[in-house]
Amino acid sequence: MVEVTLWGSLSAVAGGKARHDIEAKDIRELFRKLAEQYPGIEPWIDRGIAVAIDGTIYRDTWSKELPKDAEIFLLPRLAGG
Amino acid sequence: MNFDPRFSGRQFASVGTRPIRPDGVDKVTGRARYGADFNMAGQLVGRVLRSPHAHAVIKKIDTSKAEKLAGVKAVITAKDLPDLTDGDAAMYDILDNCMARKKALYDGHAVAAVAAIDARIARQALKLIEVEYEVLPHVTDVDEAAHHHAPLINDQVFTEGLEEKPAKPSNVTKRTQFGHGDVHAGFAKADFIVERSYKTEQTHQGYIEPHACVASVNPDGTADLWVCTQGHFVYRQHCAQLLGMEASKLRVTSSEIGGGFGGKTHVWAEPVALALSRKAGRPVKLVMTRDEVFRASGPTSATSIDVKIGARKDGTITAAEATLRYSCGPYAGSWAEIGAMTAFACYKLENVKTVGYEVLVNRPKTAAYRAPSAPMAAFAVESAVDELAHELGMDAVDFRIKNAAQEGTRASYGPVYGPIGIGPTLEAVKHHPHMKAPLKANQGRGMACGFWFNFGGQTCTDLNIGMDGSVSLAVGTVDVGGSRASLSLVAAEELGIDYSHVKAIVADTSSLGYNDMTDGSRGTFSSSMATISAARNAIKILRERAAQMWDIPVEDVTWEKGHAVAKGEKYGNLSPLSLKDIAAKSGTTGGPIAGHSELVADGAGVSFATHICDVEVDPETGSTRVIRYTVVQDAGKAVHPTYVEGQYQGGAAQGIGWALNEEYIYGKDGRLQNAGFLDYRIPVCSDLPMIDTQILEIPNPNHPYGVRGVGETSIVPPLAAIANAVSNAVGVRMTHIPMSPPRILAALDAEREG
Amino acid sequence: MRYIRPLSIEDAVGELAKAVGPAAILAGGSDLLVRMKGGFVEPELIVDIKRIGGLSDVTETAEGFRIGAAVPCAVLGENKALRKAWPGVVEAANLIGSKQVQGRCTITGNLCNASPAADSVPALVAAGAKAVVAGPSGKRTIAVETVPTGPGRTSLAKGEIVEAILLDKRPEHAGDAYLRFIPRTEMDIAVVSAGVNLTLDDKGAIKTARVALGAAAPTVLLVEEAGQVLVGSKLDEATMERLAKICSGACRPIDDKRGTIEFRRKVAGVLARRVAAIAYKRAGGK
Amino acid sequence: MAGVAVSTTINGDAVEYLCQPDETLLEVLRDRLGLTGAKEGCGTGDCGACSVIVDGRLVCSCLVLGAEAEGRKVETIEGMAHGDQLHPLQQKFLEHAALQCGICTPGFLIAAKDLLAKNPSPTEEEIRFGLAGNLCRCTGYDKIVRAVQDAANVMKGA
Repeated sequence: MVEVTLWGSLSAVAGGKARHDIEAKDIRELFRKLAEQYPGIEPWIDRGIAVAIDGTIYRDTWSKELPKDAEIFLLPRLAGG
Repeated sequence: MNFDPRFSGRQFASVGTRPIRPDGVDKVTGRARYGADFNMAGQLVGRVLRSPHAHAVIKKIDTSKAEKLAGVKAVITAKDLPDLTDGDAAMYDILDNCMARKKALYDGHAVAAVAAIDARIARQALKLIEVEYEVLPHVTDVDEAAHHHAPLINDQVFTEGLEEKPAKPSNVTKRTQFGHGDVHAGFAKADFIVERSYKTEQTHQGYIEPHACVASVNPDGTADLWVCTQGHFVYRQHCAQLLGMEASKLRVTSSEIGGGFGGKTHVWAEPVALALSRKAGRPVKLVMTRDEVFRASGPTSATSIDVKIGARKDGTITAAEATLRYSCGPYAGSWAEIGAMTAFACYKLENVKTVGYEVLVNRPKTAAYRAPSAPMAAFAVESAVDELAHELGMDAVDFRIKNAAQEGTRASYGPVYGPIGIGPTLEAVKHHPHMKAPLKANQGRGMACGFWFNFGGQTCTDLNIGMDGSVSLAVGTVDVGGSRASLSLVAAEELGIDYSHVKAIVADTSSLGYNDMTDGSRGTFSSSMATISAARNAIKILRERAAQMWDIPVEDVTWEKGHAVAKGEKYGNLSPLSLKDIAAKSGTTGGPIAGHSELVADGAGVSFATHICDVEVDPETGSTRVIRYTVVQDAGKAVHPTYVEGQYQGGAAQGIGWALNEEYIYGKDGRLQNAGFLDYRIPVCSDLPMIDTQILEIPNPNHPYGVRGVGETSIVPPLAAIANAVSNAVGVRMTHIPMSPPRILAALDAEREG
Repeated sequence: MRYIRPLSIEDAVGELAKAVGPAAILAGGSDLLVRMKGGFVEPELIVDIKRIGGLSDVTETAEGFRIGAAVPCAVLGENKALRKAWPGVVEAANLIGSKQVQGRCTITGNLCNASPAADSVPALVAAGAKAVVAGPSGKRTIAVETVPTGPGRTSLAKGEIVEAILLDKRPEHAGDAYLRFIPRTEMDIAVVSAGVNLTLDDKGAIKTARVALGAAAPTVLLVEEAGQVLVGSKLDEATMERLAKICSGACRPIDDKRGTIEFRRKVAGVLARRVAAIAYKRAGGK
Repeated sequence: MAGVAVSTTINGDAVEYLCQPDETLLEVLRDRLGLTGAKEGCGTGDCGACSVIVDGRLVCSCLVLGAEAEGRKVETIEGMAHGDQLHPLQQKFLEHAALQCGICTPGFLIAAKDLLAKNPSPTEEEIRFGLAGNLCRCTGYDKIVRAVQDAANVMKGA
């Protein structure tokens, strides 16, 4: 079980709740479980969600494992210049 | 692939040195080939017809006269670029931006295009295309557009991110929110509160090379595209999707690129060139004029930002809040969102809230510009922070040090920071001699901080070792400012050979696996990671070959300083084999030696900078000159320090231009009035002083050498640093960027008149 | 479209006079080629006047200087005698565009292009320069300020060419100067500008004065009242204030991408003061 | 539109070409003669990327007609090095990393060559104003100015 925090706008489509306890071993499973629970999240995942694990932002490494005691924060995927 | 990206704290032999770049001689002799320097036999000239209206329904386009003109080989409109985006809203916007479908949404929006045997005939043909417009009311100002009575740019847009779906459409496409704690409670604890509104005008990346491409579509459906881009793989995807082609049949070659800064991250005219070539059956060269670059490529957002920050007497910030409105052009974007994330990223805040609003306007589609959205937010926040320090009677640097984020701080955008550089840059500034240098009358000093995320992303690299022991490195991230030198250094470092034996090139889309763009300061971070991985894979093969040559088990062979070394007492008589020795025998030990790497370079390290700036203001004219400038920034690890300095200096210079003179100026008719380098005033050589730099190296734990990105952060602090310097010089707080002479003089006059 | 390169002024005038469609004179080309590139003009005849005898020379005569219509501004800056006699005119000419543009642009072109913001024109007007006009009915010499009649419009008739600019020989105790305001340090068009030309009497009081403003009205302004206020003074503070006030008041500027009405008015006065002080010093005043 | 026959000298070589009356020297160099070292950044004389030297004068080739080159001597970036020997300015630009994207570099080198020919010992301010007609968006000019200073020193010593 990991505790995941969603940024403001995403929490609006996740039942208005920012914090979620989810049983997930990696980013892929986290996204799948979130989408199962809140179908409204799916288009956001398609558009891109970045996952901060202990402050380090992962954008594409869906195989990244989620350590039990890690700080996990979902963020929008951004554009750069 | 078992690549370990963790920082290892090694000693460097090549990394950190400053050799001459591999593409240098071509560039000082005029031989380097940029977008417009390439030609194909039988090529036609493509030209685009653009809307003179800011907002108009396209009722009818008659191309028949143009088609009849001798020498015209193809005329296209939106009909020739049918919608194949299959519900992908972002791609549909790109398509509509390449060629207006129902409405022209800004002055300069493409409505038709021609291909002709020369430029004169193409120009004539454009004049023969008859477009019937129904002109609609327009809006170009971000605040006016956000107003409920503003002309609607897209009546299908209902603001996202609100608790309830709104009943009426609006130009505000999205609301986003970030933060934590309780700002109301925080402000209640504050002894001092600063609250102000700020505006920044729209600026352009101002790359000196206009967009240019040569497109050639063959009758069998295969095609070639030569183009200046920050990401040829992304251009391939976009073009293939928009034209209904298989990606593998479209080979995109990135030319040398004459600057991008975010502006060459998505397609503008390339699908048009391909569609023209497809229709004409001949290659088409399409080069934008400077006027077109300004009117119809992607500048940054204009913004309107409200900031409120409160602090206790002891200098602790108790709460911080910002509302940010960013213009997106006529298509939805996420620009305010990034502003909302970056605004307070430098600080340790218990209570923080930022809200972003994305606003549609009748201006060109906003594109990324170097740390997109961050400079405007930093301008507003760092101006307010300075003012608050002043009210508290605290030194501006000390106040920031007291409130700076550090390892373990929850960032205002959500996660908790690892090791970061904001504190060290502030300490370096505090002790920098620049801070103690004397100032004269009408001179003032300002400082400000800046933050940028930095990105990684999909990356693919090939490293081939020739029989003579020299190394060809093929990367897929476009080199926008010397990365081939940095990546050659990294290959040399990892292999343990001299830099002079490595030659890096940027491979085309048919020669290498997919690579994300060179954006988000990712070029050196990502491709160096992939290069290290490729080199390690090559070393594995080199060890195997040495083992063969020695006829010993590969487990007994290690790689040290460019040599295979047989480990153990029993091999005492075996001299190490150099990479060159092994390469020379490769033909009989198993053939070519190469290392490949495909990876997602994730874990880019966030980056912070603090800038110091001295200005002199002429109180009678409002003219401002930057007389001294210092950049302090964390690079993680500077692979080629000279080019890192170059990034710091270039970002500062762009920021200085933005702060003082650069802006898009629209007339009441919604037309851009300054679409050229004469009146869109980027800094010239005599406008600037030398720009001093100090590179800090706080290793990124997620890169073998500790590399963070360096390209973007340097444009974040200048707007505020200069505004703070002007305030300290002449006592007026400038809240509108650019601080052009008329704005400063008006502010001074208002101050003098009380 | 035709490009011709006549060798005499008569041939040039003849070609221009008989041209059916729009015709353009090419000297430096720094305005013409920009306008052609932008599609604002499409001449059917381009008359390159650079091979016409004498048009590329600066000559010192008994009356002063004759600057041929095809002399690039960079050449003016390299002419020591001209720089000494008319430093204000030369510094104005050397502010147009970049070094690259300097190698091509001419003060005659700057005058005939008739931009209200032309840098060399306020200095020429202040200097009392004259233009030698060649045309189908012969030659005439006119004050430079009578050439532009509005933005992009001149008093020249069809077939007429300004073949030279004349500057008087300088008396003792004379000085001129030009200043403009631009947002950057180089490469901009003047937001507002001022030229002043003075002569002093033996005691250092101003004997004659001409003050001209650029980018302050549809054409360059010769502000006679500003000149009058200087006469008899040694640029004391009260005179300077009156000068600034008169110049600000004389402006009839517009709001545009380069500046506001308010800004132009104010800075016209500021520049007039500053430029008068420079001209006064150059004339030997203390 | 009648073509204009032009005989000129480019980088010391006699060259003949036919061009349209409204064709710029920049277009002729790039599109007719294959000399693509001069770049079009603006086409209006505001960026200096197309700088060439005509009869000893630094000009923007976008503001010169191809027809005007008749009988002139044109110098472009392609003629700056002597064989395989780079001009000191070219060498110093490389050593100082005075280029990032490099699109402005040919124009800067030509302008700097002209500057040093007229003023072999320029001050920093003279370099900055002397090169103000050349826009660079990457470097902030710092390393360009230093490269020109260094090249001036080398050339004086030579």
